[in-house]
Amino acid sequence: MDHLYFFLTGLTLFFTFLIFATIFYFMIKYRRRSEQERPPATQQSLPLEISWIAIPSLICVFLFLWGASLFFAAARPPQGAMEIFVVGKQWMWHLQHPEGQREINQLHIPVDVPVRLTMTSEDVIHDFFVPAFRMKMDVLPGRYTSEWFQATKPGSYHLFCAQYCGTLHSGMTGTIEVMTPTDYAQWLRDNASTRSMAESGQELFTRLGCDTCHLADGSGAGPVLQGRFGKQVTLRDGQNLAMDEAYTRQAILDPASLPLPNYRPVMPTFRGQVSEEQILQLIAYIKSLGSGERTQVP
Amino acid sequence: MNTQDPSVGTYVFVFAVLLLLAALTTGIAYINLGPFNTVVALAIAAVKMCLVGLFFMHLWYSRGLARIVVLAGFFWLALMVSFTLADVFSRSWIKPPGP
Amino acid sequence: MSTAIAEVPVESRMHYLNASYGIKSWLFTTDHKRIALLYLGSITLMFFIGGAAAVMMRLHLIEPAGALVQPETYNKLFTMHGVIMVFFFLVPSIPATLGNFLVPMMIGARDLAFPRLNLLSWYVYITGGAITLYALISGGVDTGWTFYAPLSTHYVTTHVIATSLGVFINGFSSILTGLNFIVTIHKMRAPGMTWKRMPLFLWSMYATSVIFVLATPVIAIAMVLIGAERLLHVGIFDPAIGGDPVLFQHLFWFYSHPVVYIMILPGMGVVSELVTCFAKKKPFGYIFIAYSSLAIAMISFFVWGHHMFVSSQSVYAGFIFSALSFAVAIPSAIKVFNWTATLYKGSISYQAPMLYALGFIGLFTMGGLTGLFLASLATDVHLHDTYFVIAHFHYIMVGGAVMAYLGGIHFWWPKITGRLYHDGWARLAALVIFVGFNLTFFPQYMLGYLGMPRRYAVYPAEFQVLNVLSSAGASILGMGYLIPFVYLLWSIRYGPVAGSNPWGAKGLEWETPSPPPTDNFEETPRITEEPYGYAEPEHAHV
Amino acid sequence: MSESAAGSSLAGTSGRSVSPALHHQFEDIEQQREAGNFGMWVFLATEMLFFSGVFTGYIIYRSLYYSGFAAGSHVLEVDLGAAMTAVLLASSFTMAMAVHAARQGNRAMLLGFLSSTIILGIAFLGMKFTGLNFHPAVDALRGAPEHTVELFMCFYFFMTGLHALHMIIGIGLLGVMAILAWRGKISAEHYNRVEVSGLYWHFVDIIWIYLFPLLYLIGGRYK
Repeated sequence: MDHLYFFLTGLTLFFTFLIFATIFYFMIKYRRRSEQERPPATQQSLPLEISWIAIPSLICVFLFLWGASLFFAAARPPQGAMEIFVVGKQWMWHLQHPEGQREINQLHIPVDVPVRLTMTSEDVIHDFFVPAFRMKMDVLPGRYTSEWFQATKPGSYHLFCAQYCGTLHSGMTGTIEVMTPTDYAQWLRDNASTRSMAESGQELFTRLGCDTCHLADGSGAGPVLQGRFGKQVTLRDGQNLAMDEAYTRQAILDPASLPLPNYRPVMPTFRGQVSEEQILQLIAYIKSLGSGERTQVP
Repeated sequence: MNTQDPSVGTYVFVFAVLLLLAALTTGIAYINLGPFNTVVALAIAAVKMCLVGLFFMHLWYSRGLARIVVLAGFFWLALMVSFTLADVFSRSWIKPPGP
Repeated sequence: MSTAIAEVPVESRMHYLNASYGIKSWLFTTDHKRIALLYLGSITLMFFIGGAAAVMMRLHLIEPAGALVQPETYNKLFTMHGVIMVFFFLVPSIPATLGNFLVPMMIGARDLAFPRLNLLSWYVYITGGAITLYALISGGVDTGWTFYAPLSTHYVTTHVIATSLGVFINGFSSILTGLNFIVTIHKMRAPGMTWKRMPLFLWSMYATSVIFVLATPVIAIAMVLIGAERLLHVGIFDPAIGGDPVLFQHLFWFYSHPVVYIMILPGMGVVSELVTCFAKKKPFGYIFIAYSSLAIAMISFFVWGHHMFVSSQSVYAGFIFSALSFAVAIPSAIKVFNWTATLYKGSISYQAPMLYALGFIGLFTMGGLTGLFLASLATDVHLHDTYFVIAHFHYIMVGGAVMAYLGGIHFWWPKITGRLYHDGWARLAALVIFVGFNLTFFPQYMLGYLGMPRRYAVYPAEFQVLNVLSSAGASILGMGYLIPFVYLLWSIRYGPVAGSNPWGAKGLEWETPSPPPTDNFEETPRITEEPYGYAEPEHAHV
Repeated sequence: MSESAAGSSLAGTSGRSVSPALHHQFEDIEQQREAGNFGMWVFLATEMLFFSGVFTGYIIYRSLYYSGFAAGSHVLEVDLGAAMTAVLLASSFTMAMAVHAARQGNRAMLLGFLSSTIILGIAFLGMKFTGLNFHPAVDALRGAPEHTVELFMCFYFFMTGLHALHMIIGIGLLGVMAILAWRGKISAEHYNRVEVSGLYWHFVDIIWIYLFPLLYLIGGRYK
């Protein structure tokens, strides 16, 4: 991304200098010597016009393709990236590791490991912005947005909230601590939490009574969840969606809007009973019930 | 712009057709055409709009300028709707990773 | 060309200023020239209110922990600066003052098509302004001028409804002005004034009016929806009920990107007039400049998505908007090249308006090219919502639109008031503004690259040096804006009497005596040859 | 004295009575009439975009939550909606006849048709707020089992409310036209104001022509 940035800077300086120099040159060479001076009539030259339409257009197409290719590569995280769950709340960041560690406004990650952030917000639109990693993505209430980065140098980097979110928007900052793998393992051990996210998800799963309907053998009133995460689901009106985080979240909060063909819509909505973090824990638990890609637990 | 004035006859005829189309819209609603219900209803609405527009609003008799403004209005309306829909419906195309 | 009336001392001749006296004659006037002056007064007032907010913000940002105000006051300050400057100064600045004054005169008409609508648009502007000022004074609003959905509808207790009502009403003032210009330019051109014989200022006014008329209703509905959601919890943008906050961003930016072209297009029109007059040359590629105004007006409606690249807009929509955002840069490039080419082999004089015009060309080029950073997807991810964006749009709006506005005011001042201002002071003011402007906003490009987000009341210490530099520049810029205010007012009373054409410019508005009579022309002029006839031999012209 | 009656309050406030019908800034009456019509058409384009915001939102949420919208739409009375459409089409017809009468300079016919258009407009508003149509919708809004039905109800009230507001402006405009016609201000060669208000009225009718199928007939009414 930086090469594109410096190329654009060069381009800007070149054209600005070109225009300024031409203007100064014309101003000095053709300054008005006497009031009665009549400059020759302007002759219009079509080829000149065509050229300064074509050249900027070509440059623009080239810039667009370069920028778009970088963006498309950055939009899809690699397989098996380390998963971190982020919940933005008015003026603080909650970060959860799959192993259960929970941090506020701080994130400890190992170096040279692709990290994928799954983010949602509990109130207004925030924005997870780490200038050092050239990365920014809005965090929306009611939806999951995800982005990924791979730290290359250990150190502590700024974390900002880039989308205006109210009074202490400028206080909603933090740091990303990139550590060598050994320090990271040591850090994990230092504040190992009692339960991993999947385990706390399982505890929630039983406490809320989900397991009365979603039985492993399929005899319950709800669909089997084992090994279902990520697979295709066909609704009653023929739409088929992938059972990803967003689908699971909508199924928990708003089951009536996802009618399944051979199940009666009896599932109650859990809106208001589960917080965003608990939903993430439930999703981690459902993922851990076997899916194509096991969450990486180092 | 529209020197030529439509006769009363045209107004009455157009009004009758409009009433017929209105009845048609509600009538068709009671027949199960599956997804075509909406398509047909909107098509009839478009025909009614053209009738009102062309005859009652004298677009049929007026010069190009008013017509260009109407087309511009529809084009900008379509512009907003199409680009916003392009965003909303293509959000899930980018497959988040995983299985 | 109708012969100009022999020049008689200004006082005894009847003209639009002394046609009638008293408050009633001003408040109920339907003369487009007086309405232009009414707008001029109210716009200058709004400019100084917005400018005061900007000065306080710059003072606050001197220290990393904030030197002046509490964070919530800072939020109210930047929202006030945004709302006042965008909706109440930049949008109406050139169209409502110079446009109102010049459009009828440039096409040889006696007045706009709907004079009463023109007066109504000023009253609607004043009402919208009063409501917004009431909202800002009695507590302010801290959502930013963008009013993003869940924040402005559910999580803020400040006067959002009053401000959105003020902006809603103000929208109608723009619609009425745009509607007036479109009908006037289409229907009331003097005989012989074909589209190709119209001055370039009118082409840009026409393009601006097209955007006025087609974009402003969308901000009206967006503001109504914000009000409805706050009062009645309609739920269109509320994710809890199923609404989508990004939909508000779509509606908002559908208006708000074309509005930035409403701000710059008239500036381009003014600069086309200034460059041709002070280089005494026909514009190079007249038809290219004219059509690029229309092209900008058209393409500006396709590109609003580049404000939302990182707001969970789909990647594919991002591609479409990024490609089209690059396309909108081409017409602006055509204009800049054509202006520079017009200077070639001209006889250029450096009065104040020309300094503003040249300053515009340079700064607008810089501003436009930094826009490419924000149009290409990869760099926008890093630079979005940082001070880079702030520097980009201030380069175009302050460096471009305000410079052109001042250039236009200086160029047509003798025609509006019949008096000449002191040219030495004017050139000094232009230079001070140019220097102060660059010192204020160039450091912000670097701040943006280093990653300082916008709308921050407190910031990490390493950004302080650049912020202090920017604040210093802002004080120079502030002083620079006060100078013209002084000598222009001074010139009304004591300035030397200006002839009907002090700059030797070509154009119908220079055919009339300096403060023109109420009906502009004795009899409607008949146009016979191309505009900008600087190359032809001089007529017997006073 | 022709004015594109963008704001209805405006048409009535022009106290200045101009003896000849021609305004000083126009060359001839034909140019004045064309400017008036063209001005109103441009204003109608802005109105079209004013409604565009709500239509875009409607289209998106209808496709996202189709089942909820269909359920919400079935709460509404189709026959009442059809009757309201018929009433509005009739008012459009009488409006066209009013413009026709104004062009002929036939004052009595003009007054007759103008008043019938106003009566039909008021009838439409009356039908909209009757118990049959209003209360079930309000109950559906409050007691919505599922929030997408509530979202549909919000859209229903917002779009028909916006339309009703434009109807009220239209009726006010026609009231002013009736007063002017009563005072004999509308003559054969100076009827442009009636034609312009007619354009506005037809536009409001066209909006309802689209609102009716979009809101009332989601997914058809076959049981």
